[in-house]
Amino acid sequence: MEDSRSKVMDLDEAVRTFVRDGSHMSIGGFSISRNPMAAVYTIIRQGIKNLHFYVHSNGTGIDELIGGGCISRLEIAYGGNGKAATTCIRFRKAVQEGEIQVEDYSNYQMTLRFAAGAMGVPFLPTRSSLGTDIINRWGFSEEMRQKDPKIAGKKLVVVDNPFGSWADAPRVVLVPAINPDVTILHVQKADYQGTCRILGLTYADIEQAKASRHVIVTCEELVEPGELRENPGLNQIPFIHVSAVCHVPYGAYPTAVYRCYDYDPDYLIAYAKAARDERLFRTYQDQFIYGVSNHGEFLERVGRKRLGEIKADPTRGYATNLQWYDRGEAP
Amino acid sequence: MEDSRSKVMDLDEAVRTFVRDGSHMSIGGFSISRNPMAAVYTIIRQGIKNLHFYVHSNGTGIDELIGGGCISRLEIAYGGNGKAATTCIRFRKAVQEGEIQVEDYSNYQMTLRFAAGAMGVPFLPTRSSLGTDIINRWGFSEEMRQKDPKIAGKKLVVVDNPFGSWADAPRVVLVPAINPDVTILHVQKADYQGTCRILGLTYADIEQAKASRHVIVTCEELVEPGELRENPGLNQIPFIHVSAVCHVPYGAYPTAVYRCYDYDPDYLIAYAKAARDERLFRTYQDQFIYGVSNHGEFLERVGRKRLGEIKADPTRGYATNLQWYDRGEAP
Amino acid sequence: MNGTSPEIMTIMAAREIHNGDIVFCGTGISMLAAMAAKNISAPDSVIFFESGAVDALLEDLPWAVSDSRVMWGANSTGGLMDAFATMQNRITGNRVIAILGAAQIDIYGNLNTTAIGDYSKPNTRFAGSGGGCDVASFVPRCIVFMHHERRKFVRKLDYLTSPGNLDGPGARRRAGLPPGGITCVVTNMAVMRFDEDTKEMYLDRFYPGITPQQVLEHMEFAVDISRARPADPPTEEELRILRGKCDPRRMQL
Amino acid sequence: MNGTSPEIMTIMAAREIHNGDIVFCGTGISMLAAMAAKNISAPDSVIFFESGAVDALLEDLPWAVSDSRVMWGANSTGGLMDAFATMQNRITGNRVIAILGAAQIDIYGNLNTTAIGDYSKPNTRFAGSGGGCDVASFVPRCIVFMHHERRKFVRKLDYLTSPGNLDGPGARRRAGLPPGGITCVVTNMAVMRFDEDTKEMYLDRFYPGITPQQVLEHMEFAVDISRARPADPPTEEELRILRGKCDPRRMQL
Repeated sequence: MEDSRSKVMDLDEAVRTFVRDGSHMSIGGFSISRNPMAAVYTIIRQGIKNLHFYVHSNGTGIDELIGGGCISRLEIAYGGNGKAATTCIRFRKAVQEGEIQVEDYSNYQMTLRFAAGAMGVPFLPTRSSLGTDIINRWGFSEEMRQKDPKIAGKKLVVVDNPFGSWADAPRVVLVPAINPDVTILHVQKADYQGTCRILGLTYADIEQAKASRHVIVTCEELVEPGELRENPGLNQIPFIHVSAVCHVPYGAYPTAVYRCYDYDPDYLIAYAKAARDERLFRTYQDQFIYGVSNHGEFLERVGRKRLGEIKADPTRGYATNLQWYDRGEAP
Repeated sequence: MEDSRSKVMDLDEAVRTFVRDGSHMSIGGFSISRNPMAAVYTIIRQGIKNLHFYVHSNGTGIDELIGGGCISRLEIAYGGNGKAATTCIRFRKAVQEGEIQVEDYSNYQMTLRFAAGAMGVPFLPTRSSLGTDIINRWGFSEEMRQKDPKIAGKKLVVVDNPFGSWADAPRVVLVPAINPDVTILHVQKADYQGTCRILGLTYADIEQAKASRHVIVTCEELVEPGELRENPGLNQIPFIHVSAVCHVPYGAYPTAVYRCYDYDPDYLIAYAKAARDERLFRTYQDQFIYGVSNHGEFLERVGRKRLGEIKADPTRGYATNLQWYDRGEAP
Repeated sequence: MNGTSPEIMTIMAAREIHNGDIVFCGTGISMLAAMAAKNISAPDSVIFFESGAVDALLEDLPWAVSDSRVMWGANSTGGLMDAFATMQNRITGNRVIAILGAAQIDIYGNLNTTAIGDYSKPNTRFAGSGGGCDVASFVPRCIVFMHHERRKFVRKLDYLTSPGNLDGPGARRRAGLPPGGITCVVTNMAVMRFDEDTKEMYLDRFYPGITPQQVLEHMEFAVDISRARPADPPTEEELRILRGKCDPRRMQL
Repeated sequence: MNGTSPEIMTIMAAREIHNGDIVFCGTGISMLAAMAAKNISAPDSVIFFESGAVDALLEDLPWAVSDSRVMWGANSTGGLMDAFATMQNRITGNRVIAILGAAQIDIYGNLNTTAIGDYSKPNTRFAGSGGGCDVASFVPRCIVFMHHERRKFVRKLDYLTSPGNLDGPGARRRAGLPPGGITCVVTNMAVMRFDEDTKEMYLDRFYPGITPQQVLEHMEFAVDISRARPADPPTEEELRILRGKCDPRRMQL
C-alpha cells in the first residue's frame, strides 16, 4: 500500500521546475558539511537571479551562490567556511560592496524561524538577543517589509511575558516564521517517494524541509521504500513534505557527508584563495561551474583520485588521514 | 573520556530519592504503551500522596496512580486505555466524585507545554482550541493559581499575532511551560550514565525528560556507554538530563514496549473490570500491588507463561498472535 | 440492504477520502474507513496517527494509536510534536482529513468529548480532547462518527471540546481559526453536512430503510432536510474489499 | 616562561572549566581548551557543539562544528533545535560554560562579531552571530579569547552582537536576560574579569613578562588594575597533557 507516485527527477529539471528568479529559498547543511552543492552549481549554471535566501550557518553553498550572482537578499546567522575562511569571502565582499541586502539573526533564531514555519505558527519565542543590536538594527527597513507580502512586517518583536515571571523570563523575543518557496537538501538515503534518512547531525534540515512549500532532495543513495521502512524511526523526513528526488552521488562535494566522504580541504582552500581576486574567481567559475554541464562532469574535473582520498572510513564516518597543507587565511 | 559517575540505582531507592508527597510529575508513554509501570507500582506501594501530574495521553499508569490515591491534581489531555477502557475507569470515577482537580488541555497543547519547558521558554504558541471551552473553562481557579508559585498564573492566554496576518494566523493561544520536579520514563536501552535509546514512537518522552528537574529512567536493557556511542544519532536523551537509571526488565508491563513485548490485553481488561467495583479493585490492588514487594515479585505473580505469550515478534516488534476474548466495556 | 450498520458507516466515511489525502485517524472504525479508502479508491492516501506514525502498513489491527502495530512498516515514526506540527502546518495540514468520534454534537458541528453535566463536577466524564481539539482547529475537513440519538445531537453542548463552526458564519475566522473543522457527520442512519452560508447542519443522505423524518426524531435540534436524498448503499465490491482486506479476522466489524 | 602564547591562553581558559560543566565550544583553540580541561582537571565535563553533538570523543581535530569528526563516538547527535534548547533550558543551561571569540569587546564584555564600520555598508564584515549571541544570552559563564589590541578593546562597539553586561549594573535583568553572559576574557597578555558591582572589566591576572601598564596600553578604554596579580604559568604537567593528548599532531598549537 505504498504511494505509487515516483518523484524522481533529473536535478537540472528539478531546479528548473521549482526554483525561479526571486524565489525564497534555503539549503540544508552547516558550513562545510552536507550542503547540496550539485544543486547550488546547477542554480548558478542556470543563471537564476534575485534569490531571497534564509540561512543559519550554511557556508560553502551560500558563498558560491553569492559568487554566482544568484542572491540579492539574505537573512543569515553565520557566514563562515571552517578553516578555509573564518568569514566566507564572497559573502564578505558582497556585503561590504552593498551588492546584497542582509538581515542578521542568531543561529538559534534562524532555526526557530524554520521551526515556526514547520509548525504552522507565526512565530516562536526565545530569550536570545535581548538588549543587542540584533534587535535594534534592521537590515530590511520597515517600509520595505510593509511593501513585500513575502516578508514579515517586522524583523522581530520583544514582548513582556504574559504569564508574568513564569519560567523566570520577564520578556521574550518573538521571531517570525519562515516558509520558503523551496528548500534543497542533500541526504545519505532517500527513496523514490521522497522519504529521507539523514545519518549523523541533522542541523536544521528537518525544520527547513517541513517549513517549505517545495523540497528538492538530492541523495547519495536512492533506495527502495521497503528498505527505509524496515526502520521507520530513522527516517526524519516523511515523503509528504518532498516534491522531487534526485540521485546525485557526491552531490555535496566539496562539502562533507558523514559516513560517505569528507570535505575536500584542498578544494575549499583553493576556492577561498580564488574568491579573494576577481580574475582568479572568474577563472575558477569558468573551470568548475560554467565549464561543465552537470555534477558528473564536475566530479570528473575534480578527479576520481581526489574523491578516493576523501572517502570516509567505514567506522568513523570521515577520512581519517585527511591532510591539508595550506591553512588558507589567517584567523 | 566518559563520564565516570554511574547513576544506576535500585528503583525503590530512586523513587524514594526523587519523588515526594506533592511532587509535580509526569510519566512517559502513551495509553497502553511504554508507561513506566514498575515505577508507578512502586509509587503506589510507597504511599506517596498529593502528586500534581502532567499528562498528555498516558493511560494505564495514570489510572493506576489515581486508583492508588496518589494524585490530587491532574493537567491532562486524554485519559483512555485503548480497547480496555475508552475512558480510564478510575480517572472517570475520581473526576465524577470530585476526588481530584482537573485542568483540561489538548494533546498538542500538553506536548507544547513540555516542549516549552525543555526549551527554557515560558510558553509556546498554537492555534489549537481557539473558540472552545478549553480556553473558556478553567479547572484551576485564578485565585488558586495566584497562590501557588508552582503553577502558572493563567491556564493559557490568547493574543493577537504581533506580526499582523503573518502565516495567516490573526490570533494564537499561548500555553505555559511545564517543568516537572521529576519525570519517569521506561525505555528499551540505557547506559549507566543515563543516556537513553528509545525504539519506535517517542511520544512526548523526549520533551518531558528535557523539561524536568530530575529524570528517572527504567530500562529493559542496561548497556555499556560504548554500545550506545556506536550510533549516537539513535540516542534521543543525552545523560546530562538524567538523574537515575534503574534496570527493570518488563518494567512497562502490562503496557507494551516496541520490539520487546506487547501489552497484555487480559491484564488490562481484568483491571478495567476490577476498577469498576470498589471491592474488586481493593482485591486487585492487594493481590498485584500491595501483595508484592517489587516488580520481580509482581511478574512472578503474573506468571512467566503469560510474559512468554506477549513476547514481541523479532521482525514486527509486537506479539503477532495476541488474542483477546473479552472486549471490556462497550464503546 | 447490503452490509451491517458499522460496514455502511465505514464505507460512507471512506468515500469522503480523496486520493492523496493524509488521513488522521484513531483506532476502530475510523481506521477501518481509512484502510477501506486506501484499498478501494484512494491508493495514495496516507494513514497518519497523532502518536507520530506516518503511512503505517497496519497488517494487524491496533488497540490504540500508540500500539506497536502502527510502527511496523511505517514510513516514519516520530513523536507527538512532529505529528501535530504536520497538521498545524498549512502546507501539509491542508491535505489532512480527520476522522473523529464524540459524545455530543451541536448544529454547528462542535463536539464534546470531555464531560456531561457540570464541568466542575460532571455526571459523566469522558477521556477528554486528546488530539481531537487540535485537529478540528487545524484542518479543513473532519468526519465525525456518531450514533444518531437525541442525547448526542444536542441544542447546547455541555462542553465544547473540538471546534466545528463555533456559533455560525464567520465564527472560526473571528476566533482566529483557519477554515474547516467538522464538515461531515456519518451516523448509523444518515450522512449530515454543513451549509456553506448558514454553517448549520443539514441532512444530505439517508440510508435505505430510513426516512428523513426518522432522522429528525433522533435529534434534539431540527435540521434542513430539503436537500436529502437516499445514500448509495455500499457496493458488493466495496464490501468485499472492506471485509476481505481491511478486517479479515472480523475484529472490528 | 613556559609555553607558547596559544598554549598559555588555552591553559588559562581550561582552568575556568569545572568538573561537570557542559562546555559549549567552537573549533580551534576553544576546543583545545575544553579538551585540556577534560584531560587535566574536569574529567566529567561535557564538550558540546551548537551543531547538536554532545560529549564528542574528538580523536581527530574538526575543521568546523558541523564536521563529521564531532559525530564519531559522541553521546548523541541531534540538531540545532536540540543544542540551543539545552542552553536556553534553565536546568541544563546553568551548567554550561561557553568559549567564544570576537572582533571587538567593550568594558561591559559585550561582543561584536558582525561588522566594523557602518552596519548598513560595513568596512569589514564578519561571519555574524552564529550561536554566539544565543549562548551569551542564555548561560551564566562565557570565556572570550581575544588578542590584546586597542582596535579590539574599544570604547564603543560598532555592532553589539552578543550580550555581556550590556550597559552596566542591572542591565541584563532590565533587558529580560538571565544573569551571566561574558564573565572572563583570556588574551595573549592577561586574564580579565568583571566587577560584581560595577559590571566593568578589570585586570585580574597578567602573564609573566607582561606589566599591567602594558595591558592598558593595548586597550582603548582604561580598566581597574588594582586587583591585578601575576598569573600562575602553565605547569609542566598541564603542558605535557595539552601537547601530548589534545593536539599530538600540532594542528592547532
